[in-house]
Formats: sequence, structure tokens, C-alpha cells
Amino acid sequence: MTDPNSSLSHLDLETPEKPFLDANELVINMGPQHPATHGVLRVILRLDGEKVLGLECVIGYLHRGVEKIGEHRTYTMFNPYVDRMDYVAAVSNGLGYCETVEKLLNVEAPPRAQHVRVILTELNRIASHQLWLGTHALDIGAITPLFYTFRDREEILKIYEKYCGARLTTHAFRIGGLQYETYTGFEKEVKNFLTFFRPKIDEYEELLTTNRIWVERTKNVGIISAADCIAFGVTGPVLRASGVKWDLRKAQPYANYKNFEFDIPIGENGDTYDRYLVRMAEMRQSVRIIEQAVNALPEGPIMAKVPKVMKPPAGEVYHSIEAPKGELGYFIVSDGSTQPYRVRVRPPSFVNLQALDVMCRGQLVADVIAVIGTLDIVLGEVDR
Amino acid sequence: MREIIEYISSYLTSDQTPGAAGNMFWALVYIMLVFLGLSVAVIAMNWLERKILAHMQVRLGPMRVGPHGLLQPIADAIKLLLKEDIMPAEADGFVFWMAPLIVVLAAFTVFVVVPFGPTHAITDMNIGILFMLGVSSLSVLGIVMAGWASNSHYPLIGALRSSAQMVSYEVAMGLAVVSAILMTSLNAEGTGTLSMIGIVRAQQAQGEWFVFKFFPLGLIAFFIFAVAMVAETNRAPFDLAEAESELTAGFHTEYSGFRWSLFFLAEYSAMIAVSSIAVTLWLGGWLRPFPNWLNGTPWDQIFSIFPGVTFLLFAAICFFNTVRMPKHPLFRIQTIGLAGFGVVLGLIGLVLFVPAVSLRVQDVFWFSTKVAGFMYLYIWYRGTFPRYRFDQLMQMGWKVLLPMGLGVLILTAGVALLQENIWHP
Amino acid sequence: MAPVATPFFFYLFAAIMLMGGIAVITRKNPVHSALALIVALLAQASLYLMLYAPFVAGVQIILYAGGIMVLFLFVIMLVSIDRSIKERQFNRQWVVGMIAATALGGLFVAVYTKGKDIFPEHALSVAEGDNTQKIATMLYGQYMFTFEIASLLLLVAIIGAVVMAKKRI
Amino acid sequence: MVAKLKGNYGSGMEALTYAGQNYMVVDRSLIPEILQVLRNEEQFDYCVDITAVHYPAREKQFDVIWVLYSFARNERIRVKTQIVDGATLPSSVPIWTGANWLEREVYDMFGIKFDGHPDMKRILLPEGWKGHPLRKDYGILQQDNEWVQINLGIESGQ
Repeated sequence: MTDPNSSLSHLDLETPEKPFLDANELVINMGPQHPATHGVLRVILRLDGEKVLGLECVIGYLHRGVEKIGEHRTYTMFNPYVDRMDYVAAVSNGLGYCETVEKLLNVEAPPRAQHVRVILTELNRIASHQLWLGTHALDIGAITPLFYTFRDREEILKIYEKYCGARLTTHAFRIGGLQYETYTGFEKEVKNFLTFFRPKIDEYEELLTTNRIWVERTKNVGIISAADCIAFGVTGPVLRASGVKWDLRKAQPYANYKNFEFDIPIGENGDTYDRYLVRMAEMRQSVRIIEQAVNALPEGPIMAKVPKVMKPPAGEVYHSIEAPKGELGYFIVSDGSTQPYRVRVRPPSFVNLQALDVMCRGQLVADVIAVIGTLDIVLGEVDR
Repeated sequence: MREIIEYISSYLTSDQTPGAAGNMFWALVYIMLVFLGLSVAVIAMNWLERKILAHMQVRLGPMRVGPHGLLQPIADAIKLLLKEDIMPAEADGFVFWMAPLIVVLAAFTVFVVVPFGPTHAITDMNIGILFMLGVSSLSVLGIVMAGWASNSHYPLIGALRSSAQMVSYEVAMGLAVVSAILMTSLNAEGTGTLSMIGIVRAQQAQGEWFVFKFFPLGLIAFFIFAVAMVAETNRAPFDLAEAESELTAGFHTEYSGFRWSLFFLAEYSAMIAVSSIAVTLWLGGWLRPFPNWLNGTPWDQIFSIFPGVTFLLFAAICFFNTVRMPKHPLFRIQTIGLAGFGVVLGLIGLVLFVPAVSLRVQDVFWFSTKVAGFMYLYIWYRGTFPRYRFDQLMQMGWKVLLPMGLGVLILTAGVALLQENIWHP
Repeated sequence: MAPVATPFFFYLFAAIMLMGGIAVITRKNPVHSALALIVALLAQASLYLMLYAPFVAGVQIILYAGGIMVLFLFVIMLVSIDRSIKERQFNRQWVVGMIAATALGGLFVAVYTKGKDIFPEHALSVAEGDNTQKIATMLYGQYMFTFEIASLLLLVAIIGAVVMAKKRI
Repeated sequence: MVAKLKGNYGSGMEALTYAGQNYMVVDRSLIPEILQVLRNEEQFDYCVDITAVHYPAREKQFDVIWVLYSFARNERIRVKTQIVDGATLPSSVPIWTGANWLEREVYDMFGIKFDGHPDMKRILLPEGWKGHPLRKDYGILQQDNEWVQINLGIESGQ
């Protein structure tokens, strides 16, 4: 079943187009220290003038061996480590890990815990998208949105700080539920944030959506078709912007997402502009979900009955959630002891980054920056 | 001795620029004045850009060095001077050394013909505008040399970009300038002028700024120039040559310390230079608002107090912020400093009320105010626009601005011919 | 403005121009050659200024130093730098060079000795102030036809360049 | 689907369920065929993940696992096979382009080579590193000291 729409047939690196004027092609090393590679990504670009003939990503500069560490820590001890992968969406990482271990233990978090988890995770999605928007716009040359998004992201971080004491690597969830009850005024503050944040999304859109230069810089840049997305395993907003209506929160609902109403925003062309619109729409949907969750926050326990010393029965489980960047999967093998026998993380950034080459081919250097930005990668998660 | 004094004082009664009068002494004085004024303007611009941009971006900008960060540019200058001057190992030494010099030289030399007032210019060349365009086009050489000599890929790409960009936008810029020069020829003799002072005089004689002339033709030409001049100076949204997210710092990536500060200096003085061209050609140069409509002695006197009032306003802002300073002992020095700065500004304002001074300084004041407006626009652009991509930039230059410039030129010529037929049947 | 120390400046600029010209053909690095050529062109512009031809000088700076030479440099940089530095001088055409130089020298001598009736010996009576206008009247009056022919030639050259660069139009 | 596959391949494969998740254990020899069939006939068009687990005590030391997903059926499946140390597997890059880096990571971490992979080299660790860190016999504090000293010029990275 080869898709005729797929552009992968152009993928042979060996025959680059004949360069103009017989000028030697330029090989440029972008990164690992470069302002626009969002961390320590190194991209080796082969250029003809300004046109990209091909590129290769060199990663691993931030490799900390998270999977190896997981084999040497108990289930509870490993929980904070996962926050350090996608450090701008630490809560999502924690949610995925906790739910996977809960699957192994065959327990389920109580409803109140589920609700709080949804609220915090969706807040985290907003925070992650805000950070993406700011840096992406900065890469394209608009410096001002960065400060606006950071100003508003601060409000989310304040809620986190009040809830669990940390702002970035929150370690908010525990296996089986939550450790902390919400603080007094939590619901009110979340609602306040929602009323504060709604006009802010309009403000971002006002700055960029109809901005001529922004549209010119992002429309028809880094196009990837739905077929290519699926072939590369690209997920998240990138896949949705290509027109595939697929979101794990709907497709295979986890936590208690099935109780909430929300839409899956999709794009048409799979270009950078569509990805921008999809993410903006996702922020609005997140606001919707949070509003429903916080209005229907049930009373009750926040922790399921889990043993102090966790010894899940031998077996293996793969569980994945819709992180802000795409499908974040955990594959945990238990041998019945207190430590996982093997923890495998399926990082969305790592898989999405593979598509960079096909998205950039034939574009200009400036577009590479835009595409790296629009893929929304976090190197902590790519390298683990 | 007396001869020398006579030589010096003889100029004061003439109504020419020192260069045109052939007075060496005053020419030197003017050169020093322009150089000093330009340096102060660059320093002020540096501070203002950071402050204004910061306030656009919901932050405060420099606040630590001096009250409201007023001494920040000076601190930065000291830092740059003390920094180690690094030259890449494989760089082409001589060219690397020459590049910033050429850029600075080009940026400063253009001010030889900038008319701050009818007599306040170093000299008045009869090819003034041509000279300005020519010399400012030399700065691209420095940029190309810098990019090439650094022997590194990013600067090279930056240099290639900026050379292509500047050469292409010069064409559109030239066409817009020519249409303004055409307008100068709408007089009894039918001959125009390239002299900067002559151009302003022509606007005075015709009774309107060229930006409103043959509406909307003058406006379109002005618009073309206003876009092209941002591209010429490599500023946002056309700052591809130094696009930091793509090329780290573009052509001056490998420069550091003093040499880098030369590029910085050149960039800002080039901005002032092109703004001066725009002001001279379209916005009436040193002319005060409505010189023909609101003429007569009372109006002259009303307009002559503007410089002083402006400085008093600045002083008032300073004093207002002095009162708002935190009342903490640690802030005492800063508070005193701010108040002192306010006093200095106020004194300048008071001096400007003296008729003899205000008469001579008025032209400079109006000219600088107009240029300052452009400077604010530059900062505003930087705060709001994303960056163009290279091919889009070229498309804009060649496919939009150039045809527009040609069209405006032809239309201006046509309209001018028609009017001339009506005037001189 | 009264001219000051005319012979001194004439010889100065002439010397700079000659040195620039020599540097153009002796430098191994093409970028250095191009830069030397710019120096020569700027010195030439100064000589034009001394001949009371400010317009020509200005155009010389704008077009040659600011425009054409930048494109020269552009092309030199586009063609790999490393390779062009290492490349030996390939144009060892002494014979042709000698013949050309002799012919040019002969022409100079001929003009200097015999050309007195062709070229006026006295200075042109055109005032500096009217220089630009005078050029305009001559260019668009007396020499209109040649001027248009030249621009046509340039147009053909542009079209040729586009055809050569683009495989498909 | 399982019945059909079972009918075709018989004892070479075994379909199991754990914690509500389906997976099949397949004989090494059937891997190329089964992946092909899953992709082309059963519409598992999205290769979620490829990973491995090391069991040093076993004779067939490695479990290699493909996690697949089908958009059309909204269904996830895991394919598992066991191989001995040093054995190679066919690359699934021709089937799913995205398998490229995932296979490289398996090679990097476990030393399992994939035949026919376009660019079989390390991905997270630097070229020339000795050892494959996710094998159980690779200690958590262990590192390629020689590489660190030569390339980074420091005694030890720790």
C-alpha cells in the first residue's frame, strides 16, 4: 500500500540537484550552540546558495540515560526523573508514567485525582504551547510575542508552584493518584486564569495571524503530507495540521478525558502556518477542558490503595498519552521486583524530528529555522 | 592675528555653509560638531531603543546602571573597549582590519552634506544627494569584506545576503530619489538641483513638502524610499544579514570588542543618515511646520520657543521620575543623578529661549525632530515585525518596489510636464 | 571654490590609481584584486572631481565602487573561496599582454604628441555648478542616439545573462 | 485477524493479551513477513516504537518489540521476537520510514544490527563509543573512559 501522495520518493540523498553556476555546495554546521536550534541540536546543512539540498541531525548532546536510570530506581523513585525529559511539559510526562505503572499494578486513580490531573496536564499543554509560540516567533524574527507568552505562562507556573512547590519539574502526580490535596482557592485561581487567558490568545493571534510577513514566512513552508506524517510516525499537532483528525485523548481516552467535550482542531495543508493555527486552537480547547474539569471537580479521596513498596506482577505494558508534542509512550517491563526491568520512553520529539529532513528539502535556510521551531522539539526529550 | 580673527568672524555674517564659503576654520568646527552630535545621538539612540523596545515588550529594559539605565550605553562602551580583540586564526588579517573602518568611514562621511539648516551643513555640494547615495553604498563593501575575511560560513552568508540586498534596494531607492529631484525642477527656470540645500529650498519655494506634492505621487515615492532605507540599513524586518536566529550575528559574527562596536556605531549613524535623506527630500528638511501658511513674526516667535519647551518637557519628565524614585537610601545616588540630569536638560532648555541662540538652533531642532521620528519608526518596526525571508525580500525589491518606483517616476514626469504647460503656456 | 595644491593632489591620486591597478594584476587572491580595483576606481573618481566633473565622479562611485564591484565580490565569493585561493595564476599570456600594452602605450604617445588639435588644450569653460545640467543636455540632446544604443546593448546583455542562467524560461 | 495470521503461520506465532493489551510473540524467521503483512494487509500503518529488552540469563538474550498502531482500526499491537546476541534483524525502514532512528537507537543501546538499514550508526552516543549501555551487563556508572579522555580531554565525565 504505497500512497501516491507520499513525497518520500524524493528521498534519495545520493543525487542532489545540479547546483547553479557549478559553485561548490556549502556545508554548514548549525549548532549544537546556535540560538535557533532550541537547545543542543546540531544540524548539518548541505546548501546550494541558500537552498537546502539535504540535512542531517546529530543528536545526543543531552543524553543522560534516563532509561538506564529507570532500571536502577524503584518505581516511585523514578517518577521525578521523567519530568526532566520534556522539561517544558513535565506534568504530561508524569501523567504518562504514573498511568503506565498504574496499569501494571492494575489500580486506578480516584475521580478527584483524575480531574486534578486533567486540569494540571491541560494547563501544562497551554504552557508548552506558549513557550513554543514565543520561541517560534522569535526564530522568525518577531521578538515581542516571546515576552507576552512568558508573561502569561508565569500565571500557570504560579498555580503549579502553589500546588506542589515547583515551577518547572513539578513531580505533580504520584502512582495511584496525587500526593497533595489541592490548596484552598485552587479552583478559583484556575478559573481566574481562564478568564485572564482567553483574551490573551486573541492578543497573540492579533499579533501574528494576519501579520503579512508572518503569513508569508509560514505559509507553504515545511509542508508535510498526512501520508508522510504517518510513514514517519509523526504525531501531535504536526499530524493534525496535515489533516488527520487523531488525538489520543479521543482515540484511546486515558485519565478521564472521555468525560469532557472538546474538538480536535485540524489543518489542511500541513504547512507551518497550519501548525501554528492548530496549536492556537488547541490552547482554546485546553481552556474548554479545564473549565469543564474545574467546574465538575468531585470530592473524594485523591489516592488509590497502592502498596508502600510497589512490586507490580511480572509483565509488560505499553501506554501512551497525548503530550503537547505528540504521542508520549511508556513501555515498562516488570519482573516482579521493586524496580522496573526495563523502561522505554517513546518520545514524540525524537520521532517528529526525523521528519525535519523531508520538510526542509528544497526550502531556504531561513525556513529550516522556521521548521525546527514548528516541530516544537525539546532536546531533553529527544536525547533523554 | 587680527587677520585670523577676521577670517573667523567673516563667516558669521555670510549666509553660506562653511564649505561653500571656503572657510577652513568653520568647516573644521562643523566637522567636530557633527561628529560629536552624531556620537551623542548614537549613544542616546542605543539607550532609547532598548528602553522603548522594552516597554513595548512589557519589560523595563536597563534599570541598573544609572537612574533608569541612563549610563548603560556608557558602561557598554567601556566594556567593549576593554574586551579582548579576537581575530580568527584563518582570517585575512588586512581585510578583516579594514572592513569596520570602511563601514564607519562611509557612515560618517555622508554627513558632510547633510543640511541641518540653511547654513548648518559642513558643505553644500551640487551633487549632494548623489554623493550621499554613493558614499553610503560604499558601506556594503565593508560588510562584504567583513563577511569574507572572517573565513567562516555564517558571516559569508550574511555578507552575501546583505550585498545582494543592498544593491537591489539601491535601485528602488534611486528611482524614488529621482522622482523627488524631478520635483525640484518645477520653477521658473525649469532646472532642478541635486544639492541637499537646494532641494529643501525648492520645497520652501513651492510651498509644500514633496511628500504631499502631486498627491499621492510624492507619498508613494516617499513610501518606496522609507521601505528601501530600512533594507539599506539592514534593520528589522529586513535584518537578514544579521538574522540572529539563522546566522547567529551575520557578517559581524567573528568580530568582538572595539571592532564590533565600530559596526554598531556605523549601523546607527547609517540609520540617521538615511533618515536625514528622507527628511531632506520629502519632509522639508529644516523647515518648521507650515512655514508659508503660518508666516509672519508672531508665528515665527511662537515656533522659536519649541526647542526650549521640548527640553523643559524632558527636564519635567526627569523631575517627575525623581519624585517617583524609591525612597531607599541605596537609591539616593541614583535619585540625585536623575535630578542632576533633569537640571542639565532644563538649563539647556532655558539657554534655548535666548533669541540669538534659538534663531540659530531652530533649524537644527526641526531637522532632528523629524529624524527622531524616523528613529522611533525603526524601533517600532523592530518590535512588531517578523523577519522577511531572503527570496521574499528580493521579490519585494525587484517585483514590487522597482516597478512602483518606475511608475511613480514616469507619472511624476508626466504630471510635471502638464502643469508646466499650464504655468508657462 | 579655488583649487588648492592641484598638482599635488593630481599626482597623489594618479599614484594611488596606478598602485591599485598594479595590485589588481599581481595579487593572487581574487578578492584582494577586486579590492585593489575598487581603490583604483575611487582614485579615478577623485580625478574626475579635480576635472570639475562632480556628477561623473558621483556616478563613478555609485555605479562602479558601490554597485558593480560589489557584484564582482559577490560572484568571487560564491565561487568557492578555498579553491580560488589555491588556484595558480592561469592567464600566463605574456605575448598577448605585451602586444596589448605596446598598442595602448603607442596610442597614448600618439594622442599626446598629435592629439593637440583633437582635444582642446585650455580648460573647459563649463562652470562646476552647471555640470550636471550640462551633462544632461548633452546626453539627451546631442548624443541621444548613442545613449539609447548603449542602453539597448545593456538590455541585450541582461537578456543574455538571464537566458544563460535559467535553463527553462 | 489473529485467527487468520495463526492459520497462515501456525506455531511460529503466539497471540497473547496482558492488561488488556494485545501482543504477539513471533519467531525470528517470520518477522519480515509478519511486519509486511501487518502493514499492508492489516493496516498497521503507524510504527509507534521499536525497542528491545535484554535478558542476559536466557539463551536468546534479546526481546525486540515493535509497537504498531492502525489509524483505521484504532488498535494497537505489539510484535515481539527473541534473538540471540549478535543476530541481526531485517530493517523495517522500507515498511515504515520512521523506523529509521528507532532502529538506530536500538543498535546504539543494545548492539542489535538491522540489515538493510540505510544508515546503521549510533544516534545518541558519539561515534566510536565502546559498549551498548542498555544491556544489563553495562553498569550504570560505567562509561567509555578512553573515549572521554581522548575526545573531551578530561579524566572522567563523572
